[in-house]
Amino acid sequence: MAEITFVEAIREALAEEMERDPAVFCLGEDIGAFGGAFKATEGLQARFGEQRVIDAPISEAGIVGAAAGAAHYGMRPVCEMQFIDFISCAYDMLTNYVATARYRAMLPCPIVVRGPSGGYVRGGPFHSQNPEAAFLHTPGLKIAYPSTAEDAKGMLKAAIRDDDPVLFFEHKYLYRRIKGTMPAGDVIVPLGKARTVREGKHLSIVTYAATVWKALEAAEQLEREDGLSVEIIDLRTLLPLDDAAIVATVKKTNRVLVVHEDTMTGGIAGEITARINELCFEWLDAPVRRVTAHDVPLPYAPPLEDFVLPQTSDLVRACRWLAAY
Amino acid sequence: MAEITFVEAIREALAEEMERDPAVFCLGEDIGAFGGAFKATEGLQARFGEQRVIDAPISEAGIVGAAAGAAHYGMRPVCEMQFIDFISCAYDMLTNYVATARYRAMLPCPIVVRGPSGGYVRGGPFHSQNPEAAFLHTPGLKIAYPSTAEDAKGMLKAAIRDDDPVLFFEHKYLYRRIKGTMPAGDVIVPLGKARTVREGKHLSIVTYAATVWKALEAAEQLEREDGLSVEIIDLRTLLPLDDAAIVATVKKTNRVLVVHEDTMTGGIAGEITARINELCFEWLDAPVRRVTAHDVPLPYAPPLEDFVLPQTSDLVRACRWLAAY
Amino acid sequence: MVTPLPSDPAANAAGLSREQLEALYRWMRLTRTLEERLVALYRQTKVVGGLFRSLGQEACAVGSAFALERRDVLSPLIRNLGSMLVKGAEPVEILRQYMAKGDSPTRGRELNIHFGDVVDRNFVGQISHLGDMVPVMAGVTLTFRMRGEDRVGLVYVGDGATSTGAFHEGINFAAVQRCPLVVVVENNGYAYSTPTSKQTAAAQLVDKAAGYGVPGVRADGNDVLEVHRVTRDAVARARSGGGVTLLELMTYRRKGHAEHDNQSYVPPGEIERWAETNDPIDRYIRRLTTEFGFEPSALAAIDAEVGATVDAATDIAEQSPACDGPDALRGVYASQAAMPVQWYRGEAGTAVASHERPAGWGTHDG
Amino acid sequence: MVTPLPSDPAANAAGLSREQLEALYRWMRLTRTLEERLVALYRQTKVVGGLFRSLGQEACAVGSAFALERRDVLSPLIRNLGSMLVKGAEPVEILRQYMAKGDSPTRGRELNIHFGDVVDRNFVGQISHLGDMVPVMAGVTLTFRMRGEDRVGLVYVGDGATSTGAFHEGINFAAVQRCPLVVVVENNGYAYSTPTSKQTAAAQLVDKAAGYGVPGVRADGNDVLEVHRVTRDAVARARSGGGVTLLELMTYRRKGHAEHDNQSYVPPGEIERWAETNDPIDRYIRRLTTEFGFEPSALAAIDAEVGATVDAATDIAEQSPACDGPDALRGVYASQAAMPVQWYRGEAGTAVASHERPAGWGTHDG
Ligand SMILES: Cc1ncc(C[n+]2csc(CCOP(=O)(O)OP(=O)(O)O)c2C)c(N)n1
Ligand SMILES: Cc1ncc(C[n+]2csc(CCOP(=O)(O)OP(=O)(O)O)c2C)c(N)n1
Ligand SMILES: [Mg+2]
Ligand SMILES: [Mg+2]
Repeated sequence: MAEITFVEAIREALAEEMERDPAVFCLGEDIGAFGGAFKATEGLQARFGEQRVIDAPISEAGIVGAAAGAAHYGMRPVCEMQFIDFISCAYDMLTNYVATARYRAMLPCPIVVRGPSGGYVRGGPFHSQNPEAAFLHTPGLKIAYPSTAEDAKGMLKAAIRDDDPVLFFEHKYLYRRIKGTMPAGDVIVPLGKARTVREGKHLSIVTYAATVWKALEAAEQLEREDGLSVEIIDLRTLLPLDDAAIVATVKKTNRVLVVHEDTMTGGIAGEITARINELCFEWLDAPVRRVTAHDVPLPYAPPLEDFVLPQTSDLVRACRWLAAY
Repeated sequence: MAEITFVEAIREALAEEMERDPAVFCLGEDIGAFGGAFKATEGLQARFGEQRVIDAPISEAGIVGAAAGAAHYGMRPVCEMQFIDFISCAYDMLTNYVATARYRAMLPCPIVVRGPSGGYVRGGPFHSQNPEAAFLHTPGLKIAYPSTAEDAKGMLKAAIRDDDPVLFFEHKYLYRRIKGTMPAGDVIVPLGKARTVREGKHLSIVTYAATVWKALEAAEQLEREDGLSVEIIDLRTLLPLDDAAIVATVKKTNRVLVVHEDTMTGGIAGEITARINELCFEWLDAPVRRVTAHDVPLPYAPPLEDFVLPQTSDLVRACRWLAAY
Repeated sequence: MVTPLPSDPAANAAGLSREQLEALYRWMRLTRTLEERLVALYRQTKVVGGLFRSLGQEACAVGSAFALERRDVLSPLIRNLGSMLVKGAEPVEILRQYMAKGDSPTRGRELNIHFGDVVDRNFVGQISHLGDMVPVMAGVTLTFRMRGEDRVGLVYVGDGATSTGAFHEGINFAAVQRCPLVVVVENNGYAYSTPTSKQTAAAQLVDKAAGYGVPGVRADGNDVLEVHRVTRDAVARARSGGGVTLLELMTYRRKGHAEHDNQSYVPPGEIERWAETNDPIDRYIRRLTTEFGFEPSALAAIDAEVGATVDAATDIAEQSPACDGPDALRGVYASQAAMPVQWYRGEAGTAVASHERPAGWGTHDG
Repeated sequence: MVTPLPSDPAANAAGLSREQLEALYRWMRLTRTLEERLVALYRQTKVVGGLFRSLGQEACAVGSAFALERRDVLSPLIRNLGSMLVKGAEPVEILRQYMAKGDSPTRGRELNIHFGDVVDRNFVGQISHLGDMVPVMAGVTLTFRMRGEDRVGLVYVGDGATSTGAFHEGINFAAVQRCPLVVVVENNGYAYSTPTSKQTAAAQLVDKAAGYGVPGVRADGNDVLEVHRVTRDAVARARSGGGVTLLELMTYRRKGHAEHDNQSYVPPGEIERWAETNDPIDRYIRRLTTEFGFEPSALAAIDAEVGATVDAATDIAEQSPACDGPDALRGVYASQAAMPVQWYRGEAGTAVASHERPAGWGTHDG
């Protein structure tokens, strides 16, 4: 099978799910004839028609609300945020209406809200965001954030079939840089399960999305230069978190670095640290440490963005610190 | 000096600041002649006029955006959310426009967004929320959440004079239940400083807002029944967090329980646990544990709400667990 | 005695059969009687949380909902209890909900009339955040259009809620997509304490219609037959592919925003004037007896019947069990039976014992 | 040769002096020349991030901003580079900003023309989230009304942005409060790839005015004098306490949403038609030379002057230093010089050494 890019994997998942289930349809800004700002839906309108690939007005709350209503009546809407940064305009609709629908009124609300997220692309403060932490404390939502093309496809299929609302973040830095070979047939990658990217015995890096790749670079450098064996866990799903996978790696290496691209304060690493503390405190031979972006809005100029975001060299230094502790 | 309630303390702070500085004005729904859903602004319009106590249409994003614009041009707007649950409608405006204003465009944006928050009042999922965690990961914002009438007044004055945007949460359960004696004169309680509610030596409870009072009940019971000496830290300001106060209590008692009314996953306790881990891991004689609401939208029926929210008995059990560890 | 009208709709001005005219009266009376019962229960502190009235507005909810088929979908707000009754909500459900009973439609999760049924009777459970139901109903009706189903939707918003961004995004979306949706602006003069003049500078809320490219109709919201007529036309337009209609129903909120509100902000005499001269039930009784040949006794019989229904429902609801705490952890996710209970619930001793530690714990240098 | 007009405004149809007529031409020419220079720099990969053009829309930005006083406040969007120039933004600022230079107005924090100056020249730095500037400008102008200052505001929104909730909440708020605000809807036919017909079902966007209770005026956005005239009237109304005006300026986006966009979605010939028959600069040149007696040579002289200005600014901007990484931690809070740098930056060894431990650490049974 030929390799395809991350964004092509997204497109394949959408096409296959729309093919499989007539209830699946796409809704978003410029996703029709134009195929979306990143071409994730390219060709879908030509193939499935204007009824199933709908160009919406610029109204994120309207789009998400409409998706919820359709989902109540048996549809499986997939909403695209042109950039995930604009999901903030649907924050009320997602946290108050969508997330609570099943609990407060027994309303089925199987929607997917997907879009390009993340930095390292000189996008500035409004085209680089990582909104996962803003939704982590909303019971009723699920949050997926894949790092490979294979997971992007398999998890998006799982998200579309999931009976609960799923926020699906696609790191735009990975869209065309990362390629993968898709398994033959209708393969689902279940939500809620982390992936061991690399086995290791001295310390563990727990991360997700684009920083998985930085963790790999760091691990290889540390193996070469320090003879350190670093295990890497890709969480893949952030809500619910895969506690079992986190605990297993802590018990194995006793040293953990939690890494994410989002800012530190209030970022997901805090929750992960708390869980490690609660579930396997006694196995820790060093404090759980975090490598994240600095606590500032993400600036756009290359030297500034590079300084603010976590780099491979930061992971290397932090791992050496943990190993030396 | 006579005792006044928490909500009267809020009103006094607003009146004194409006008296002191003509740039201060209030903006919100039904805050004028009616004095607001909880009467926090009662009498202010009669005293300061319609220009300085403005009844706004039902548009939280409009209210917060307008406040930001006014702040750019020298005003000090104080916005009321009728219930803090509706701040979610201004989430984009707060996190993208307001929080970044100074950083991205050198725009001064000294606004206060205040309103009644919290549960224990049978308010159901949309009149009981604790939104602090949703804003914790937004650099540029400050978050205040007082637990006493004295702090409510002194911190609101500090918030209004602060040159940065401040989210000011007022727990509605405390509005009329809690009284305090206001110090004479123009007394400010600075943001960013925690308060030691009760000295203790066996373990520490780190909390804020309504659960400070549950912590006190628990501490007294534990003193009586178990001879345990429990220290209580009221964080008061959640962004920025008072790391020094947190570290000091950990080093003193070596056992910490972090308590909040908000749900657990993605709640602020995660961030606090991570910081304790990073700053004073070696002083911990037990894992940092959390007592919080269960991870569900807050239901309204009394038996359900009581089951979901943290109760004094929960704090007592958790403290016994920590002490016995 | 006056000979009763034949059941032939064509036979009277309203285009309604005697049964239909009677039904409209029964629904309005049931709405008012049920709300009055709720007030009594509220005073006995049997109602948990706030109580919202639609006194004087019953014609808006009843007349509009009466224009829908069972398969059509309704999105009510707190002032639209009457519309839910018309769509099949049972008084006992509403009483249980208000009393936070364990067998209430939301099992105690939500308040007052925040509940729905999208499986059979087709009304959607509202949330508090105003305006949000408009995009939701745009999506419900988009679905019907996409699937070619002969169904329409009706969503209410208050005069105040028209200021929300969600209202704007929702009606605009529905208009562009020509969704079969009727948007009813129930203008009762106030949003909590705020008069409509402080909510918008527009001369009338129906003036918003042109900005969305949809027809707009303003009607007397206290004339149930007028409300029904304009809604029926809008529903017909939606059903025949004509898309969205914006209706503005002029009415008046005679009670406070909720039971606790003393309405200090209302100009003296305003409430009384509406009560005396423009009560929707009084007005309808006059028309029924004068234009449509109903005997006062026939209406009195309905009142008695309605009273008995509410009494019976109250007895049942009062017997209903309270909610069970642990049930609060059920139903957040489809895939999950219940959330795990917090670690510290149960006995401290067991909690400590059950906390996992490494084999060598105690000697282990953490 | 034609005798030049006197500087007396009354002396010509547009009610503008020769200097003013000339200025309008210069601003439009500068806008276009500067954007063309940016395209050149973009092709040389000296521009960081996307490049947004206003080709064919220059009259909207220039004509409207020209109606403001220096004390008045402007809120530009990405298509309104020309309006910022009129308000005093320097070409070198824009070039530095697009090239992410350390001495750019935002010190590299924000992109393209996302910057402002509320101290002296009075234009507000926009954010990407469409619609958000409308409530902000409602607040700016509310302030002027509250303080009794003789100042007005002008905010642009695109046809697409009129669909946002923020636009709705902002203009409604401003209308109710009678804020001295002019809301300019720049209708260029597209929102990225979406034609206005898929953005709204309204026949024209100006039809939204009635729904907010404000006057609405639709004008030819490619006739700079027409744009100036309608804006001047709206500004005068705002200044005299008349509140909000909604203007819809009809124009056309001849380039893609951004430089990368190939406009595959545009019907063949549409762009060419606008370019040939309805270019705002060509049209203005015709009027200047025929109606107002300008010599082509005079305009050519301005073009040369503008070219020289842009050349000079480019040279300076290219010399500007790049941003300095650690500066990224400055300016998030007023109270704080800079955010602390992350713990792992710097040497691992020192980091370990500097990590605090209890006195008895090592023996201490944690
Ligand atoms: C987004 C939002 N903001 C504020 C509120 C608080 N609130 C509840 S009802 C109400 C007034 C509603 O007025 P209107 O829309 O006219 O409906 P009515 O009560 O008159 O039927 C307000 C402000 C809310 N529920 N939602
Ligand atoms: C709230 C929001 N949603 C989506 C976007 C992405 N976006 C940027 S520009 C644009 C099109 C804007 O069209 P229009 O308002 O007509 O302005 P124009 O580009 O035509 O000047 C979109 C959808 C955004 N910036 N903000
Ligand atoms: Mg109303
Ligand atoms: Mg446009």
